[in-house]
Amino acid sequence: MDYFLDIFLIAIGAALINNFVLYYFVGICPFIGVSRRIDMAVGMGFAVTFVITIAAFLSWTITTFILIPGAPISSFIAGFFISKAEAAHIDLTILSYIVYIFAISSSVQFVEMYVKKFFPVLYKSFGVFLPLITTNCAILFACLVIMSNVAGVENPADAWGLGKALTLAFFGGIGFTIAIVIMSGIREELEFCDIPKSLEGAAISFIVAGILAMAFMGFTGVDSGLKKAMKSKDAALSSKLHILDSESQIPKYLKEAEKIEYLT
Amino acid sequence: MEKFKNNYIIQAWLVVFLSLCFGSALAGVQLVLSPKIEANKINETLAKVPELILGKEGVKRLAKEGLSLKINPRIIQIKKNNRIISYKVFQAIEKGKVSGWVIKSSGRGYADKIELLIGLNPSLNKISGLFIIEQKETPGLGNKIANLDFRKQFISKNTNTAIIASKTGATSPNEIDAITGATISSRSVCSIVNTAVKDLRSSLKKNQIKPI
Amino acid sequence: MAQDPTSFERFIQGIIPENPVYRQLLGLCPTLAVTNNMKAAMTMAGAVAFVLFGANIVISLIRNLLKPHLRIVIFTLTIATFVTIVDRFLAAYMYSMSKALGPYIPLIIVNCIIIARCEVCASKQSVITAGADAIGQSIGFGLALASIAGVREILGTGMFFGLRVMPLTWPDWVIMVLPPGAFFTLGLLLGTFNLIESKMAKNKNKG
Amino acid sequence: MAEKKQEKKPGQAETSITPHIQVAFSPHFSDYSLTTQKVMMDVLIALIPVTGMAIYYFRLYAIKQILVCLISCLIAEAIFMKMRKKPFSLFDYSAAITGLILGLSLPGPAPWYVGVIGSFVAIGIGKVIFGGLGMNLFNPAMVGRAFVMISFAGVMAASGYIDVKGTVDAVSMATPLNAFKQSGTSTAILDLFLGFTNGSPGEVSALACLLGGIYLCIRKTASWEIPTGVIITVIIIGGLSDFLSPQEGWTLFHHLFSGALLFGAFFIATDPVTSPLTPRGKFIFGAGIGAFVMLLRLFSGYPEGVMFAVLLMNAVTPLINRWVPHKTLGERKKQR
Repeated sequence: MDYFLDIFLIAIGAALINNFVLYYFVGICPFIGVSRRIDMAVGMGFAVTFVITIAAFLSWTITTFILIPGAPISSFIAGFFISKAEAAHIDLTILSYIVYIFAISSSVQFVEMYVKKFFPVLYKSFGVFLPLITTNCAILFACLVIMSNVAGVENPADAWGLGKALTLAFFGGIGFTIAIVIMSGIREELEFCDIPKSLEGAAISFIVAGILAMAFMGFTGVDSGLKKAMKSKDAALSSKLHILDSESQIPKYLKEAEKIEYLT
Repeated sequence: MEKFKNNYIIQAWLVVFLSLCFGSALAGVQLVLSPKIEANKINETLAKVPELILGKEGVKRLAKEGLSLKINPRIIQIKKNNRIISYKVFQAIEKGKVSGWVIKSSGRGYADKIELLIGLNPSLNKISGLFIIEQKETPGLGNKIANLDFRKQFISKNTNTAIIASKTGATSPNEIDAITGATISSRSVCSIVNTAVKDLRSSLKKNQIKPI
Repeated sequence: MAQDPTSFERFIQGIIPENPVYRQLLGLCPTLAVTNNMKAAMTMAGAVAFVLFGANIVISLIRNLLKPHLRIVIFTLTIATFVTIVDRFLAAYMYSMSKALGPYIPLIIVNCIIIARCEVCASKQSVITAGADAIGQSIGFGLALASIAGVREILGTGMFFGLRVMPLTWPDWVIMVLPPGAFFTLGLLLGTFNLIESKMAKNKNKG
Repeated sequence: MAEKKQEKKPGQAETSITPHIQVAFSPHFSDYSLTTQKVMMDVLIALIPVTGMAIYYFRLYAIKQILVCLISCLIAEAIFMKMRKKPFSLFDYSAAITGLILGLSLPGPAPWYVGVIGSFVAIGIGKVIFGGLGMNLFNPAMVGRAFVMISFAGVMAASGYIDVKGTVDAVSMATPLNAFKQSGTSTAILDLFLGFTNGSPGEVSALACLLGGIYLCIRKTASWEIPTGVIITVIIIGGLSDFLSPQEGWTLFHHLFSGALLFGAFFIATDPVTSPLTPRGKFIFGAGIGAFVMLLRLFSGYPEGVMFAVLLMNAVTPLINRWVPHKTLGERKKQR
């Protein structure tokens, strides 16, 4: 139950609250450049979502099994050359950026070939965007967030599993799609507006993006609110259990348990 | 010859060569810098420990008397809701006696994760200091939790009762003033402190490391 | 090759006429993300300058060996290496800053400025020109970041480089240090830049 | 796009530009005999009960805030229109309405600069930058309000409504939504309905909002679909949340009558320029606002969500216009 709640919160966070474009500013180039027509924006959005998910899968797998200290594959291979204890400390995270960027570009290549061969219709609608995507920061950003949640956590139990990583990536892509589609709709309308000459083009897009970012700020805290709403019933129960196994010398907590909102 | 020239590996010799060069460069960087980075990571928390336990005056006194604080970092894992949660705990020892504890803990704030250090007295029933390591709360509102004015309210609060952030001004001893307009951030800090202390108090008391 | 700009032209072009942010609209993601205070913006500008300079020099050195279909791979490899170095360096010597900049340092890899300069200049011209180009572009990028970060930090916190410049009664425009403020500032500054430029072009035509 | 711009000479009068706009933007005035001025006059009349209630109840606070916003909106309009070398359009009352709505939606005790900055942002970024009246994509008053709300959250949100030193009783208590969200106390429904509670001057009285709003709908200045959409959605979601997790003392009627819901539904969301063109689109627009309001009220950190909801739905208005009528994306492609 906790796991699904976490997944749900990651999804909402990536798509709306901390929208990739409007909060983290990644993927701005296509957001400003490509978003002239709605159908193109939809195509671009889906292409990004598609690639981001695949790249996330690759980067999670590589990070977990090869890069982090004590990762199974790297320590197994190193075990042939040095002692087992030393092999468990092999830290390859310094290579992570290089590995990710190659994972992204190869997945873009792969996706392009695959889609071209097996889904020609799909290729027609978003194939043209695929090569552009390699330098889309949103994808590398998703990989980096996943890395920091796999390799950067102090408590190994908190490290993200594949499910969370894919959720973040997929919904990050959805958030990107939402932003870029809204923006393209507005830009179609902007053609009829009388914009000052010096602000035409990118400048007015930034200002509209600012207003959008302002509107999206309304979502701040929705995740905490949802968590609170969904957890309130479990919280009392679980903290009672906890008190039982840890000596009952602090009885007052039993009463306060419901007020504690954010359990780590 | 023609076939030889078109071989992929041969064509990519530059890539392979560059990879080797860059790889060794990175290995060098890693060798030189990684101890420093690790030290930075540890120092970030370790450097705060004396002040959190002894206070500013205490640190000055320590320096004056030429004494030093021995700090034992360790990781404590507890089982809660069928999940293993681990905390980093620093035990400070002065002249062979435990002079206090610092717990590193984190939790959700209004915007993102809040990471903080809690200083506790030797018998773990009073808070001796609070430091916010990382927070991304709303600038101008929630980020005031990192200010001294807010943090010093926690000092010498009793940990037997949960600390509550009050919107209307603290009235009872276990209450603190919430930051105006940022009640959620204030409450988050309280709840992180409460949870961490609650989780660790008994286990720390039970199996203290004998001061050397 | 004959018409390719000289080193000096490359250097000058990078600063204003081909300013990476205001004219080419490249590298927007760090431009928006790290400009809520001057210190972070300048660190970012320094990091980008280092990577740009390093990548330009290396690419220029090996420009005669490049194969067209493999060049992007080599660009990416070079850039990613330099970014990793800069990232580790910051973590070792400016730990708090590296924490504050977070993922935006590694994101330099996909910063279009660098790959564009490698493609346009370094892979075609000599080392000295490539170096001059990198320095010019870096200065241009730094100036752009400084202009945005200056506006945002002064309005948003009443401070400049962490020092108070506004009276104490100044009500902080918190929005300026948040995402919407970044968009507004960049949009309006871009408009101002275009306006000044079109006025200058007009004057030139008249004269 | 560029050619269109060149057709317009700088000195051209506002009226001669208007027909060009109306083709694109104004089929929402179902009666074409209504001029902009008349429409705006209607809105001003409809705002009388709300303004009256605000002044009666908040006295100096309301008068000060409204005046600050009105005057700075007019000044901003004059300055920005001059900068754009366009005729100064004071007499279409649109700037006045933006100012009035902004003034009514800001908390009374908020300091003067909040109103001034809000007005300049509203007129500048919200309106004139897009070409002035009839071409703005977002509701100007809400753009201004969101800007100051996020900027000066300390003096705006929650605590902004409470003036401890206040001599007027009304402003020394928490707003109903805040009081409930923070400490679980609820306000009597009758007080909410009549307006004897704290809040932004314009939003407190549900009755006044209903009176003005119904006048607008009868005069067909505002389309009835939008407020209906808002209210129906709030009833559905509010009722559902009431049913699923009943909270003591907070019912569906509290959701309906508290906060800026009715004020927003009748006066802010109905802005014809920033809402969809077709009746069905309008209903969806209203429903979207209602849904976002409830989502933000129930879960977000802000006590109220009307402003954000209106901005969000303004943003998707072009998409509603495009997808709601009869055309879908696929069909459009075939037409080409």
